[in-house]
Amino acid sequence: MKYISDYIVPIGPEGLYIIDTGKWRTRRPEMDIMKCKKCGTCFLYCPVHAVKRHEDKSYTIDYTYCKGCGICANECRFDSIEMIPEEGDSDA
Amino acid sequence: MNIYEKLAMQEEMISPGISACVGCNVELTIRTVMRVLGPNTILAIPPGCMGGVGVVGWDKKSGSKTPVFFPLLDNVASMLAGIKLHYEHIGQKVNVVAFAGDGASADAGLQCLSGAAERGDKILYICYDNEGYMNTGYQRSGTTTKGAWTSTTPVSRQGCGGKKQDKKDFPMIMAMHDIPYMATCNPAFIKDMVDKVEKAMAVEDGLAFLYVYNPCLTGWGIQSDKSIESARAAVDSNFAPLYEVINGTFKLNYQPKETIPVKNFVSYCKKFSHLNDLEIENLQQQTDSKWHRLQMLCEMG
Amino acid sequence: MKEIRLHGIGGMGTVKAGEILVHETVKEGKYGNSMPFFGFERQGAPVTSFVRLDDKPIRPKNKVYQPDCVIVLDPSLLVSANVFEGLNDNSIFVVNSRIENLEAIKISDRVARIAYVDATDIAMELLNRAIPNTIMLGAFARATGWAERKSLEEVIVKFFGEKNREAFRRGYDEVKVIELGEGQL
Amino acid sequence: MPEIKVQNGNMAAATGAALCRPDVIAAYPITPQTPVVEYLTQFKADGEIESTMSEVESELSAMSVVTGASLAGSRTFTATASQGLALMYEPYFRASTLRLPIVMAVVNREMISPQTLWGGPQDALCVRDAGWIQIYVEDNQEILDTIILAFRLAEDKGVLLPVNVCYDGFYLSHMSERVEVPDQASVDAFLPHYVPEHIKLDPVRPMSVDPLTNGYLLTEYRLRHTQGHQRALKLIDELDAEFANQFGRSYGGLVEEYCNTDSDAVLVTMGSMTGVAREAVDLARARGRKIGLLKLRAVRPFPGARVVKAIAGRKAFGVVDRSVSFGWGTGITFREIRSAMYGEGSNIPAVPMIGGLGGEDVTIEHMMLAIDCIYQAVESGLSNETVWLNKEIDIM
Repeated sequence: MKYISDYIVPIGPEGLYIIDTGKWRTRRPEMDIMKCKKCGTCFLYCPVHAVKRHEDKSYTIDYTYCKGCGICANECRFDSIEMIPEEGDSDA
Repeated sequence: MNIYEKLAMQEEMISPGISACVGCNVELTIRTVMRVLGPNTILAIPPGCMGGVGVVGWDKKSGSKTPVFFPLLDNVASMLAGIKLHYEHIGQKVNVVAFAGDGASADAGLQCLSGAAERGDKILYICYDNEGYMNTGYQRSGTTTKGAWTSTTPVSRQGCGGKKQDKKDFPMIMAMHDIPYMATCNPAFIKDMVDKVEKAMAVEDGLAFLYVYNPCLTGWGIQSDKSIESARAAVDSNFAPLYEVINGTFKLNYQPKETIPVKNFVSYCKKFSHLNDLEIENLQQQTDSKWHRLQMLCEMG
Repeated sequence: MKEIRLHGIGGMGTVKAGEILVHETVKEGKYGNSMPFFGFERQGAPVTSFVRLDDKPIRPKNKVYQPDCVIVLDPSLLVSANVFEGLNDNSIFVVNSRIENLEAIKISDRVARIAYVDATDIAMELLNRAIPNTIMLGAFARATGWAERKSLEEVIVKFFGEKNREAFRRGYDEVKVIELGEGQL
Repeated sequence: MPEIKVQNGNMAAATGAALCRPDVIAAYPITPQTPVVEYLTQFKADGEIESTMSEVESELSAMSVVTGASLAGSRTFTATASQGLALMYEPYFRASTLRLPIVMAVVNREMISPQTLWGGPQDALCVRDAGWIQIYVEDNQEILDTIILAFRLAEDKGVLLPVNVCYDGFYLSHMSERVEVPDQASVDAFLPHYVPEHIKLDPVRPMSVDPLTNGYLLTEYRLRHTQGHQRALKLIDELDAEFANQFGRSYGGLVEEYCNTDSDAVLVTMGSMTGVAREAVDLARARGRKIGLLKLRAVRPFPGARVVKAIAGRKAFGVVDRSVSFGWGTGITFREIRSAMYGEGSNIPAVPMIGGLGGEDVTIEHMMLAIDCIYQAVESGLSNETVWLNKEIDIM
């Protein structure tokens, strides 16, 4: 059904749009595959769900929306994630 | 299926790029619970952090991909009750869910929530307690811990002040409504949280209530990478224990292997940094006595 | 249009009696309205109710100030309430009272006809409760002729049950009507 | 077949609502509206209605529940009075700005202080700018009929606004009179099912309601909202005619004029006092005064054109209000009517009058005094200060 929404009621595309939160990042988490035990802790706790789980049960970090909070690095029991300062603002 | 497989399998219901603070564990909470709840859900986001960060977006462009709306600060449960009554009236099953802060739940919205709980409106109400009006700049609320700095319970230059009153024991208030299901959650205990959301979804004879203790990084002064660690400390110190109440029966869900002092939890938060030893000791005593009461309730079965 | 004021005491069915009159008149294809005087109604407090009856639609939706008939449901009100206030000329006074109570008070000279019956006594005998309203409606029907006897009886039975048929009839039959040509009792 | 019954105003409201088959009803009791809630719950208990009921804990929740249900697609009904309406204010405003076709009876009662229980439309008039349609009625038949009409009006695709049907506490709510109750089939024929096409919370088609919206867009919504009221302005008159055609009863639509074709001055009233005003007009005319009567039914949308048409060209008009516009010192509808007159360039003497506050009776004496005051203005050619009718009668 087509809704007759234009300006009748506040619904529709007038909301907030996706924010490029990747630009907020001052430090980026880098995962050391050699140290990673595929435990999934980073996957559980990433607040933006930037950690992706793959079919082989491995995990990688998608930086598109990662805000660089450092939770994954802090929670990792195997020290496999390190927070590295972002170099300049090349992607800004 | 383990928790990792389960969560990976389920669709992300909140769009990326919402403007929650860096490291916000409420963002983690809403993303997690919405994955469990799935698309057959109508979501209410009253004024508060999750409204402010853009969860009430539109059409898979931003915010929630489920139908979502802003109720008023003080009528969340009643509006949801009305929506649920409509779907019951036409015989359609839908999860009707609130994701509301402590202000909209324990303070301004308490009357409506209490009414809905008493009437047995079949809604799922999730309260994220970040101990204050964080979206408007960290003002105190009824659930702010005693002694905490907030913008309306300031600390003097001499280092005295903070909130003078005790924290309202909100999960206990809801449990005493004798609703079919009440549980406390914590973002450091994701599996426990997912289990509880599933149990709450299955409730068919009344209101289900989930209480999530969410330390607020910005408002409390916690380092962003300690977001989960500090939340875990609240549980491990028995300050915010994990328990559930199913049809009046209390059950403890987690017993710390080694209980840590409340001081350890408090030390994560700048909002407690002015507290002297006596004040911290008082918090410890209160935590101990509440923990003791909870244990007794759980022993009663 | 006939305007009626009922004086009673909370718990006697004063308001209901007024409504019954409207039900009767509407049943007969005519018009009426009935409205209680709105106070904090409680058992034992004085209650006033206003009724209008007419062959055509009734426009005023307010209190009655110049009644053509006053119905008093309890003899104590003869002393405690101003039952003659605003009375129209040639009006009818229907009262639950023994003759002695009437003799003790000054009847307004605007009253042209008095109808009295000891309704409390009949109510206690028939209903075992001091609810005189259906008996007084019988007295009213006889004294005024403004309500169809059969029709009113049916409405009463419908609202209050079969026991009240007898109450209504006793009121109708036992009421004593005095014409006051010269304002004398 | 319609049925002739004796009903008080609250029963007429409950009956009217029941005939409209609302899906969800939520209401909280408050004097003098309480019996509406009791009657509806009894209907439900007796299986006479299929509506889902919610026994809410406050008026805030009553309005919130019907708002939620309406957002999900239900036809909804509620009722309140005075302090209850005040408690509802937050979701009340929102129901109109979300364009939800809720129908709510307001059993007009004064606002405290002082503590009062009795009638007066101050409650609803105070929220006349909260975006709802407000219609005020004169008798119990009109209550029942207007509630049926209100759902048609509210759900019209060009209107999509909530409607208040307002009637005086006690004078109508507790007064019993003859009411013709239409049969269900004819109401069904007049009032089709409600199918929301502008807003609906439904997982089948997700939408977000009330995303944070800037002033530029909010302006567009307000503009469309006022257009809804403009549409209602036409539709209220049209529906009155359609209703009359089907049910044989007409109320004049936005306003009703009585003895006004040849009048040289106009008395304006609203609500239950109008009946006494009709008697007064007849009496004054018998005494040689060519007074006309204008009964205001719609306050929102305000029927400016019809008011002007009924008053313009006369020598004076007066308004008896059962409300106070603080700061103006007159009644509330007086200001509205005077604004409408001025807008049309008509500046005839105007007499503001206030009577019947707090449920005081507006009697034939008051109305005759009101007519006298209007004719004083006719003679002097000057507008008056506010006449407080009950006080004047006391002095006399």
